[in-house]
Amino acid sequence: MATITTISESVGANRIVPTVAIPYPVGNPNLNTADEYNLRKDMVGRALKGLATEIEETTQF
Amino acid sequence: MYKILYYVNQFFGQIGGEDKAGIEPEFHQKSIGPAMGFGVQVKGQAEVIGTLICGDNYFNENREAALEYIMNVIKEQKPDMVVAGPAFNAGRYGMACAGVTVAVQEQLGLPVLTGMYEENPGVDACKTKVYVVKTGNSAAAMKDALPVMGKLALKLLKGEEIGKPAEEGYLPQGRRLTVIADERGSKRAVDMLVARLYDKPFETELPMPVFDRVTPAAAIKDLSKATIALVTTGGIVPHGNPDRIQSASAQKWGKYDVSKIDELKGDYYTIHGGYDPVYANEKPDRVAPLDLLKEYEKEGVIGKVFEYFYTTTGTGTAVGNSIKFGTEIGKELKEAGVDGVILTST
Amino acid sequence: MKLEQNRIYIKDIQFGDVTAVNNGILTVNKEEMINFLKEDPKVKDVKLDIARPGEKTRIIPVKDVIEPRVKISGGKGFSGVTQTTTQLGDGIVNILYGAAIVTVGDIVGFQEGVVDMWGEGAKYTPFSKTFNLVVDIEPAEGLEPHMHETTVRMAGLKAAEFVGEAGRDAKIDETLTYDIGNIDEETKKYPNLPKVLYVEMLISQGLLHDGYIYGVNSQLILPTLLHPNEEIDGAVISGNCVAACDKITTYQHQNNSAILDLYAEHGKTINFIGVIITPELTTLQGKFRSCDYTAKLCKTLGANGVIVSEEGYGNPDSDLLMICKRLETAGIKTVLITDECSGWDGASQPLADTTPEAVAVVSGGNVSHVVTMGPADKVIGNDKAIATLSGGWEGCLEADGSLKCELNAVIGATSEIGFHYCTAREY
Amino acid sequence: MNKINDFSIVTNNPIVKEKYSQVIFVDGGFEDVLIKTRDLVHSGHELINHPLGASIRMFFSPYRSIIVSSKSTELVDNEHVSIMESSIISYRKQMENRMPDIVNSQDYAIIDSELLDSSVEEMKRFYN
Repeated sequence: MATITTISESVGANRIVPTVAIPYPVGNPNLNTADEYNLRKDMVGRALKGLATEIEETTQF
Repeated sequence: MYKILYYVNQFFGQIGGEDKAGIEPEFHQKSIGPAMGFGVQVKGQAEVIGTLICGDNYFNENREAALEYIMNVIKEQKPDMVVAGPAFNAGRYGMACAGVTVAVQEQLGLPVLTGMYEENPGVDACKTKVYVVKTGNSAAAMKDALPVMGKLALKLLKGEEIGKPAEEGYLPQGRRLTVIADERGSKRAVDMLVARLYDKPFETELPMPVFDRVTPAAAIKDLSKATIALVTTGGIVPHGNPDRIQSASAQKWGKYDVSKIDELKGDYYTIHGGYDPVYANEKPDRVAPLDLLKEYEKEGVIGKVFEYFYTTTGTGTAVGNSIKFGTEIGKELKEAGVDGVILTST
Repeated sequence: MKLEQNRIYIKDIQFGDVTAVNNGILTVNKEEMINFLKEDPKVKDVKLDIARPGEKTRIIPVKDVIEPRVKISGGKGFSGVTQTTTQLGDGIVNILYGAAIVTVGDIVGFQEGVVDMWGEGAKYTPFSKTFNLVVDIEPAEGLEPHMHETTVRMAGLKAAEFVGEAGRDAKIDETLTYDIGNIDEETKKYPNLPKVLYVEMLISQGLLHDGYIYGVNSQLILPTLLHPNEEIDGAVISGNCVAACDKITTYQHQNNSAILDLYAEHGKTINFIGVIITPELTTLQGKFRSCDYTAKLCKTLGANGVIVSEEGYGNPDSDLLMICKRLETAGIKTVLITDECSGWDGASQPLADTTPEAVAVVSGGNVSHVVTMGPADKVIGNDKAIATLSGGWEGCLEADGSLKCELNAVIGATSEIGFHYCTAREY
Repeated sequence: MNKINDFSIVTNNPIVKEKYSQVIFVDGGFEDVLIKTRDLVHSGHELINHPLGASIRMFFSPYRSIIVSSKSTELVDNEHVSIMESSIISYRKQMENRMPDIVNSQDYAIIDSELLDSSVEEMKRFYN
């Protein structure tokens, strides 16, 4: 899970979830609590789904 | 005639094998083991005035005491140079040779030389500071190693210019030195371009770092039975930073038991020097989402969150260290039977 | 275009009654030259001195180095700058080969730029081998910084023309002919040779950080195409004062080694079709535009291979690698010339920016490499500048007056047009 | 950035502070200016000019002025972030053995301000 996904790709990461921002990759302090929670839950969910998905090459989830 | 002091371990010092690896350092005013063969290589110009012998285990477990003894002998004997090894692929012997040569060079300013197989862990401990002659991986390579070491030792003693690693037979030190080339830069550039245009071999003067491609791991078949670990390069650590992980250019990583907590908030904060810490300090789970992994665990989506959380800082950290951290952490997780990892970076 | 360069070998410079060349000795009438330069009311005073190869002389702070020349036919001097605008690149020029005008003048207190004529320091600058007429310019008081810089720059160029005039009727020792026709003609002549362009990047960022093409500040241009002859005939000049080791002095434009070495291969292994000057701007939008435009010119002209040279260190590294990436992606084989900063011990990552496309790079050496230069018998310029040069760390001035400085203070040491011989190798 | 006036200058240069109205003043050194700018870029401000100068000499400057967009967006520009990060690494590496050239502070302040003026002029040729 990274914000600068090009760097992740350049070091060989295969399953990538793009995140929100560098100081708060898995979060967003500009949102209200409920919205931030939903966003975060969804992102981590996507990361888990990525781990359970067969891939051939670098893939963003 | 230059005077050389030689360092070997218990085995090459002809005291004994693994059972003698615990012996304390001792000094003999004669050439023993490889010191004899080395002496032949420098005959007429330098002589070995004595041999220091120390057990590999003793050196690595009592480093300070061992070095104190060794340094005292060197101060008394006043050699012009200290040579250690070659250690071939013997790891503890390599670490000892590295320890002795670096200490002698840094504290006494004497020229030093050792020899090792390139994969010996001792290489990384000293190659940027001292010359390490490249050897084969076992003592069978002794007869090839000693002439190279002898030749390089004489050059170092005389203060002669040391050529490129491949020419002199030492392992590259990773230092880029400025030298005067035979052709001016533009001529070298034109030659390089012409070589490229005619598909001939060429060598760049400034190699770019190479990044690895990795074959994707197979998918996790059943998430609900999987153990998932959380790892971050976002510098999230327990309050007080107990392991003193660096805020930039990290030299180490840490692991912390998170089996008893539901979120990082409260107990953790960021020491990362590469971003504005305000948002992460408010809620460290914004960087490493332990809270949500725990939720998914409770919901049964995943089997288990691994009991340890791994962390380091990514900013300014050398590629070499990053590879080392990744390998070490990966090994632990694999041995612990972890099925998948969420790695977050800032 | 066809340019004939007549070289008059200069074996010494002396002050004398007339400004002339006799038997390879260049004599300069000091008073006449000073009066000529002082015709500009903004020039308050001028001091002239001579520095010869091997003398224990240190020149500091050097602003620019210029080769004295006189155009015999086909255009005039520094067109668009000291002269009205004329087309350069054709005709005949006489060159006082082996002589150089070196201007010193501290426009700002932190200027560096040292030329040592002897010893260890001499190894690192190409201008230790030229006979240098040093022109120390003191401008009128109260000039604002831009005017100050312009005054010193113009005085240097005028000085080179004044001295160059001595070559008009002097005995010619050697004639070199530079002759490349239009792209169509050359391609008919050499249909099987790969087409090659040279991309020369220029710092284009404001005061003390400028370059000029026919007098046009390169900040204001889109990347532009030149015939190689135009640059070696004086179309490009330097307004750059603070990148001593890797700036391109006017002398280095007049004798651009990348152009000359490509010329030497023209018709043999390559078809050298031109020079593109690319400004190194400060804004990211500007950088993207320049880099896109440069790559587009290379593609449009059908280049198979390109050499790209940088000027400076820091933000220009971004432009260099962006251009490289665009060219390689377009299938154009590219060689970069740059310098590197790998720290005092040479152990740091040499470039901050990297791109995997930069597979062929020539290094002009490590700008942080520390050299120890012996005490000079004579310092031309400003002693105080030595303090600046040596400032910033403990133990830089040795007890015997030797000076430890980083290569970045030495004029032309790590030239990124490949004018000099330094490089860095991994040990 | 949409309009020419939508920019702010992150600076520690007193001359710039006097001269421009849209200044985010940093009470610190060159590195502090880089860090402040980095934090702004991380939070969605556009980086307008390159954070580093064009020569080693300018690394020794005690003063630096960097232009960013005054408004932030949700979209962080990866390229801008990369440029910021590599500039900070580059700056630290270069200053490992050197100190800012304090003796010539006044001249650096003038040149930094002049170079900023050039950047603003350059910027105006893009945004209007």
